[in-house]
Amino acid sequence: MTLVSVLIVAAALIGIGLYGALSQQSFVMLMMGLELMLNGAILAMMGFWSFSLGGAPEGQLLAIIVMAVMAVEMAVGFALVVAVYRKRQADMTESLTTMKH
Amino acid sequence: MAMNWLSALARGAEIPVFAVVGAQGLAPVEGLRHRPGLRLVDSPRHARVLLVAGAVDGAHKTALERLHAQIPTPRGTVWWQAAPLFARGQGVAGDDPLPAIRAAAGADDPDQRPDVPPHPWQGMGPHGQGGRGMMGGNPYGRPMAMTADDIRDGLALDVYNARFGPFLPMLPPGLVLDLTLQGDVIVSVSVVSPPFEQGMQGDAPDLCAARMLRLMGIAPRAARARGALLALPKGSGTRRRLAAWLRGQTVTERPSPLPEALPGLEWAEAVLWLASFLPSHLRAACMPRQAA
Amino acid sequence: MTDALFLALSTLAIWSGWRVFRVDSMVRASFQLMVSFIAVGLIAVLLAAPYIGIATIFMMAVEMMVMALFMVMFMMNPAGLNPMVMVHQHRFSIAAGIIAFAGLTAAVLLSDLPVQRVPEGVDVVRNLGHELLGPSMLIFETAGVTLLATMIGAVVLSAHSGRYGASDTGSLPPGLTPGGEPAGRKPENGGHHHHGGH
Amino acid sequence: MIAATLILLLALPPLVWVAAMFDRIGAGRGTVVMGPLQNGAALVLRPNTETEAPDRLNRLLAPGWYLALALVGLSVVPLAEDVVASEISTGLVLWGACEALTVVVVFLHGWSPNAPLPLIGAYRYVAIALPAMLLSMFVLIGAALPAQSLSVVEVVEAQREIWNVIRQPLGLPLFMALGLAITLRGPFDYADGAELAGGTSAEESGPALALWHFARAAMLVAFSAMAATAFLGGYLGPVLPGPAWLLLKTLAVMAATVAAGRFFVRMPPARMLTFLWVVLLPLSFASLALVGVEVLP
Amino acid sequence: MTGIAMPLILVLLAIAFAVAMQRIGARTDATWPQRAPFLGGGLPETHAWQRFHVRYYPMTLLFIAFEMEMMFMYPWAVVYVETGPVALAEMGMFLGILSVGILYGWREGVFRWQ
Repeated sequence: MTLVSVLIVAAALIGIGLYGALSQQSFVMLMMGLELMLNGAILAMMGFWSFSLGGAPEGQLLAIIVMAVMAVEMAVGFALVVAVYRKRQADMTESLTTMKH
Repeated sequence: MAMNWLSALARGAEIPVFAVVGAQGLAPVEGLRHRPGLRLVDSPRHARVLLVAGAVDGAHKTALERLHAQIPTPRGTVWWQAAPLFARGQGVAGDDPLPAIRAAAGADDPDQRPDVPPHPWQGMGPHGQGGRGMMGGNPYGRPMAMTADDIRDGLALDVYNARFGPFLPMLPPGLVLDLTLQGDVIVSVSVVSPPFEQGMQGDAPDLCAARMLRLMGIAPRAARARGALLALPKGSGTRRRLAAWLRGQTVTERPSPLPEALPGLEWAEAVLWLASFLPSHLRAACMPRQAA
Repeated sequence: MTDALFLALSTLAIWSGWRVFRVDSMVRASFQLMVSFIAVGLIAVLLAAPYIGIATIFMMAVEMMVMALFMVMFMMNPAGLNPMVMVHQHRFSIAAGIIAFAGLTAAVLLSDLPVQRVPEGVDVVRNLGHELLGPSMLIFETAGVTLLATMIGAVVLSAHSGRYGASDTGSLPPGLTPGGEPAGRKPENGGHHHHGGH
Repeated sequence: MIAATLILLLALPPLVWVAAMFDRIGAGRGTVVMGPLQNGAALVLRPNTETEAPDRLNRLLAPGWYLALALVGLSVVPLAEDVVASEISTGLVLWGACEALTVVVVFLHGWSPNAPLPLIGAYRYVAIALPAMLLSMFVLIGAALPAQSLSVVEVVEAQREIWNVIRQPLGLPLFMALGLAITLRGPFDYADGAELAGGTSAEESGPALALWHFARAAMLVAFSAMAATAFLGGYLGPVLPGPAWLLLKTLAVMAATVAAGRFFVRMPPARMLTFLWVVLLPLSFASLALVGVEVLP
Repeated sequence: MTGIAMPLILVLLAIAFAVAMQRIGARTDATWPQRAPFLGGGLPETHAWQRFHVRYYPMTLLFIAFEMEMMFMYPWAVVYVETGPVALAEMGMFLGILSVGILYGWREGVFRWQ
């Protein structure tokens, strides 16, 4: 286990997450892609923290902040999904763009 | 070797029995609850023996056969003070069904229903399994649920239409309801057939209270039962009626017709509401048109 | 030992991350993502971050549980009873994913990363606590306010009946085709829901 | 570490048996001692049932995950001074993770048969178990304050002077609420209740059902051991050796939990939800604040 | 660091035990009527899996935001005694802020069935 190997795993997670976020039609699946990218980001961050930063507490704090961002993204994202579905009965990213009436 | 050892151990086990309560069957089944040697279970999946207690009319024959099929094989059937609706198991006329249940625990009835899926489905769709498109077809023999309006929060999500009963243990025995559910909230109700006649014994306050408390997860002992009232909303009818039963009084309130009372209630509330009326009153409320 | 664990866990993280977009059942998808998070959390423990690692597991278990509830609520065919593919711009996305992976890997391999390991025997949780209550106190309290704002925002957006009546009064569903008939709920029902129950 | 694990694995089946016996005491049936074994053997010999289109993998694995979580939860409990199966410095957080994953596992158990009653049970359980988990987190943090550590070993050592149950009298009852929720018992049993004919396990039979009951009892053992450790001083005590004290305290908590599950009544879920957030959660805040004020020098 | 090895082994053991146990029972090919979901003799029209109308979804959103505070509380607990009354005040303030959210949610009725 070296920094390079950890970062490559993180890169793979970010790559898969990007693929998911770009390819999925549904808004909730898109959020899954984003979460997976953040997962990779957390891993990369912890790798740097452990191997390069000598355990500076800011690194851990940053990971917590990323997780808080994730929670906020999820709460607001789902609230939006509910609100949009209630008004328009749509959960697709594409149908959102066609709603201009 | 291990198998023999397990079987030897299993020989002393209590026989799990799923009791189908027919007319006049409520009080006798209640009496079985504390008999050693058997255990009443809530689902046929957990049972070894199907016990039909009290007369079940022929209209429910198919339902009974379905229930019989849902008991994992090997299974046995006992008809206790009931005329057999199909040729499986044996009948008991006397007061004690236990010997017959013991005998049935060694029996193996074959299925009563034909082995066909609810809808034909194999090879119907492009993937060979019944579906065209995302929601179409009958994958695995049933269609998928579709969206409909909701009466509470305006999110039009899927509705679940199903026939509940007549032998669901948490509903009054014999009551068959066609329910539309959204999540666990009842959206619409129609009564297909009323609960069975239970006679005077079925209306006894202690029996009614015991039934209701069992649905709330405790055994009926006075000291505990007092606290049970706190679990129900203050001023609600269910709380008032349970309190009356716990005092040993008879409930005189009559239920409003089910299709008006149940919609909007969550499943647990609806079950408690149904259990909080006398079986005879509930039966009367379900059959005004037939009487007239 | 550590290397073997790392190898197993990272394979698990990547494999289940990939499965997220390959399974038909939405419940499986959410919990595959959870497995990926758990694997990453355990790797973080291997990286000498016992608190962040385990806390990731417990936070993500909860978040993915909620994720599963919403996935099932809003996705068509949530259990994947009919096989389905719900993707757009597929080739482009695959390419983007691969390019992102390749680019990041190249950057990692080419750059000269500083090396400074976590010293042995340091209580990293205690350091984090001091950081939170000391220099980063403002971040901590700001997080509180942000979370409050999130809570209020989520409730306002998602709850049906606010103080000013139903939130969807007078709204129309969109057509399935541009300019077509409103889908699903019919407009005449739009503003007349019965608010029963309480 | 390996010795401790072996002890745990050997001790778990008898403790599960004892838990099953507690369940039968006072239930009005005979054969308290042999009953659980006989019924278990009979159940194992019955066939597993199929449902129409189940999620087979999750259905197969759900009881196993439940058992796994019980084992992992149990493994952070120190059996005696310096004897603990999982030497991890954040044991309390790991226990919290086991709680959170339990909610997921019970949900999966109800989801996978593709049948209405299990499905309703699973969804109701999630509603109640999530906030119930918050309570336990607060009271466990209350137990971590005097120890100044997240390690369960340190939490026990910090109780040499005075047990946490005295520092934090509300802690144990609130933690018990969580215990009832994760072992699917009594007033918090929204998953497997009678009003759903067995809820998430309504469609299970044979070994799958037996295993689910086994895992449930194992979770009760794990919870009781954790409660005994966090609030009753774990292996600490005079005269008797440490593990004996832990065993006695675990059995005491187990009996109390079983009794509480029988004593309290299950409310309709919406009412319970409000009760959890509006009454019990502030109580757990208060409990934490109480410890906070006490441990300040 | 390798403290996670033992929990992982335990997980594998439990899973292996559970899978082996479930292979014991007698195996029969279940018939279609036997596989139908239990509704007391009644039958459903559709599969039970559906876009399930969760009735407490605003509560879950409130919950995931509120639950984040746990991430901050564990490290806080470790240094609490060393830091003294300041720590109590800071966490009191933090929880106070979040409690406002809960009170607001309560007033908006998120803890009821929607």
